[in-house]
Amino acid sequence: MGFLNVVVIFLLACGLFFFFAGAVGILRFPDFYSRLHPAGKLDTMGLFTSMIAMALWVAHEWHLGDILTALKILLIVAFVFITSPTATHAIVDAGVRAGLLPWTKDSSEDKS
Amino acid sequence: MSAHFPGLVIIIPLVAAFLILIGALLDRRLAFPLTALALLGSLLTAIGLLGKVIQTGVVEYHLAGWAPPVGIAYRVDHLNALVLVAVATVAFVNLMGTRELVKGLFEDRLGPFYTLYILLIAGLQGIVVTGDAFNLYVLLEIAALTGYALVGMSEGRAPLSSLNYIFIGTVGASLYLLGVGYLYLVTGTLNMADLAVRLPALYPSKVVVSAFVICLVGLCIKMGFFPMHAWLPNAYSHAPDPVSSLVAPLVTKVMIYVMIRMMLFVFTPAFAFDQMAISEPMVWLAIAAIVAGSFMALSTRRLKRMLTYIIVAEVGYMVGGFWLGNRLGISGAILHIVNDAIMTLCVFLSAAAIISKVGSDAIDDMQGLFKKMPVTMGVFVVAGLSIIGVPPTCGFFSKWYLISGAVAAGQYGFMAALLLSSLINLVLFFRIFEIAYFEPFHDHHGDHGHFVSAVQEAPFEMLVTLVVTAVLLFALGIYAGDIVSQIIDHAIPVGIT
Amino acid sequence: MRFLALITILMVGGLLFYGTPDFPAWGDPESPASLHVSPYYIEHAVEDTAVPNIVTAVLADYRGYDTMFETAVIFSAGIACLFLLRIYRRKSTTTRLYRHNLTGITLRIAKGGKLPEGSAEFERIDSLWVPYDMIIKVTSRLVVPFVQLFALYVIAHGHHSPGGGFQGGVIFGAAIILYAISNDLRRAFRRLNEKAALLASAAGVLLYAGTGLMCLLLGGNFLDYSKLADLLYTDAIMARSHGILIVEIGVGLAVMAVMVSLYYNLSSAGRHDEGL
Amino acid sequence: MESLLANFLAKYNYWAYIGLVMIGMYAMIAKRNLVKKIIGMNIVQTAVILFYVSIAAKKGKTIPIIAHGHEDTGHHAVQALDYISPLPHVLMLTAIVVSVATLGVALALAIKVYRQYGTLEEDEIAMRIEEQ
Repeated sequence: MGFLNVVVIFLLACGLFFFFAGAVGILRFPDFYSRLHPAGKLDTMGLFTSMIAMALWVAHEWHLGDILTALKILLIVAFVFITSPTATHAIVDAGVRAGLLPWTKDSSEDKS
Repeated sequence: MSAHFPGLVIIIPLVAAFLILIGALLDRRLAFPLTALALLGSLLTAIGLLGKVIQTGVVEYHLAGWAPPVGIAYRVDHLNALVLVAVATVAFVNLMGTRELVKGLFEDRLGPFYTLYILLIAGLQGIVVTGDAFNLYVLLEIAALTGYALVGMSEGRAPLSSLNYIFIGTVGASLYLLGVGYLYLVTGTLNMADLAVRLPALYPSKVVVSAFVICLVGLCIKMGFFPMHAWLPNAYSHAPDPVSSLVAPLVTKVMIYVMIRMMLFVFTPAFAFDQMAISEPMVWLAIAAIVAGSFMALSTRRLKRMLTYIIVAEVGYMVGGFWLGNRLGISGAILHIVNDAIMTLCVFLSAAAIISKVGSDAIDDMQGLFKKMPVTMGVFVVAGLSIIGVPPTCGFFSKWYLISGAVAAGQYGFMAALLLSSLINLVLFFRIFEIAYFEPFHDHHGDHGHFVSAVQEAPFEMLVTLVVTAVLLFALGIYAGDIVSQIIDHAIPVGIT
Repeated sequence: MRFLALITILMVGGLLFYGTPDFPAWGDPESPASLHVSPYYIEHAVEDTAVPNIVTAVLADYRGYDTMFETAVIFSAGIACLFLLRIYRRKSTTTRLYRHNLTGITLRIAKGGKLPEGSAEFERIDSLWVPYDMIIKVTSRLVVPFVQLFALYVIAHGHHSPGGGFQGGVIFGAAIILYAISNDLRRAFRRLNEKAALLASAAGVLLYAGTGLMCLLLGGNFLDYSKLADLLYTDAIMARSHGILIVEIGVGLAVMAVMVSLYYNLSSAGRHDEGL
Repeated sequence: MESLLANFLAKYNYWAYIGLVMIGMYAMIAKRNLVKKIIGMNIVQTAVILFYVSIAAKKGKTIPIIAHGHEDTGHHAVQALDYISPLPHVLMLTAIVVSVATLGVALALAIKVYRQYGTLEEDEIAMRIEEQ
């Protein structure tokens, strides 16, 4: 059982790392569009790894009920993988439509 | 069937609300008759309930068949039966009187208007009947939400004042909910009767004390009691006329009823009056409310705004009368809830008739109205006399009880405030009578080049309802003694002398 | 203003703070709140109503009256928004924009010109710039059926797992709102128009209140579902369980319709023409 | 001192809710933007919800759904102590709905105000009113 534990912990740690990096990115990136980059990608990835870890942890005894639960978790992952990038895309789209200009080095120097 | 009266009194308007919307989708003209029918049914049920309560005492109704602490129960005693009839009467009379006005103002949205109207009434009646502290909150929010929407649907500053009304009303309701939560935390029950049984053992607890204060503050905000009254004049004076004549008589009075209910029947009088020792400050606040409301009314030249300031003062009457803590004062407060509901209805209805004909609510534009609208102005005079407190109108009798209560409690300041406010009301109304009677009619539309002397008597239905309310004012005055001895005396717990 | 605000919140905070030291500790199973009524619910819910989810049992049966008014609250919010915002006007007289979907060309059609409504190649668009967003449309088309299915599951499974009419209704409403966002308001109207939404919201609450009224007519108190037993061909306890399901469906319908109608009114500021 | 601290920590939920009420009210009074005020209102309502849900909590107990409710309830009687209290959760379902409804009406009114004055800043609205 030790091996599975190691895998689960590793995946969870990865998930936490991605979430953390995503949060840092949202705070540190300069403008709307670049902030959406960590928000969209890293959160999805963090969710993916941590959910996989949970699915593995739940299903480690190979009972039918547990495997069904694990499958449900995988379904969540699948839906998040479909919707999260689309949502980010839609937000970017709204930003473009509202006339928000992307950040460039020059524009930041102008402000400062 | 009469066993179901406490339930039916709410259920009829509630079910009707949905039918009205569906009916109005089919044909707009269906909305009014359906509303009238439902409110009439509700009014008759309320009267039946009052009769039943007078005959047999407290009526209980267990919703869903579960007995009280587990389920929700309605508990109708003399106090809520009386207020219930007042609410139902005001709602029905106002509906009848404002039909033409509503048609003119909301022609394209009659269905939603009447749906909201009847939901407001269902909410208020529910507040009055319910015996469950949390159920009261839900009904409070129904009444509040529909009220916000109705108040906000007008030109000018109405949406802004309604938004401020939402903010303050939500804080008030949230505080009430928190207070109920504190009570639930220490007792584990939400039923009012059960709370009253379980609370006395817990009175030393700080939680109960803060629950008491939080509830009271929340309710004071909702009723527009003096330091927290700022939302009231704006919201009521900018509201559309048929709405302010509905909301102004009912909402504050029902909130005062809730305060009386919470103080007398959830907390015991011994706790509320003696242990907490806030009677004195509350009465002083009431005095401040009366004085401030009266002077603010004196300082404005707009009819509806003046009337809303009078409401601020009247709230002071009732709260102060209640916190006098003796039987006379509380009787006066309860009687004044009923009287003031009808008085305010009468005065706002006639104001609505005047404004709809004159086209402005400035007092100075009312010149010569006695000639043009004799009936409306006659009713307005009766209502004004009643607010001033001239016998045999009903306003005199409740004021009489309040003043004797003040004397009995030794609160001469309160008595002085009542007399002062009567004097100021005298000035206020006679100022209007003078302008309307002695100054010749002056058509202010004439300045704009198109000569219209459209000012004439209000529509027939409105006149009939106005006369009915005026007659009600006299009837309430003449039967005031009976109301007190038959109903209000039984409503107040025996311990209070 | 700041100063006033500080004083007010300090007063309120102090008021709330005052009672807190006398509170029972957080999470204490022996606190008075957990010893009076709530044990009754926990111990008797299953035998009284045959519903293992106690929250559902309390929500829709023991305190079903609250829930009915809660539905009425949301209904009145929907009506209030309609009442406040809706602008009833004739058909707009300005020009209309259409897009040819295959080429992305935008056509401007002046007043009087006409295009068939149901054309697959042309699509009416808003006057604001609306990009041809295949990604969002395809994804929403993919996701919406699952969301709706899940909503139905949540409503139907409220007896056994967290869920019930409100949650399911909100999810179902969200599915329709998602459809409206990813396409446009006119297209959502074709699935669920304004009148249908209003009708559904009224019908949903009416289903709730009507069930209660039915119990009253059958001789019980208002909302006493056990009196429905004969009508549903079961015993009194199962009748309560079924009664809960019926009212949950009513709640779900009403909440769904009100959410959608709120979205319609708020997003287009009552014009019902060009939404978000 | 230590018992005071322990007492403080044992009720952190309640302190948190008081803090939220204060934040929400501050936003409602001090902020001049109507949408921010609406957000403050929502924070107050959410704080009340937190308070009620805290009442329901029992440490280490499970949600009030009786597992295996279908099979045989007669054999193992349900112990009230094993489940958290369902009542506050029921009440808060209602309160959540109420807060959503209030939010909807408040937003509708805000839209109406915006339509009328073209702004949601209270100072600018006051200016517009004076201009009229």
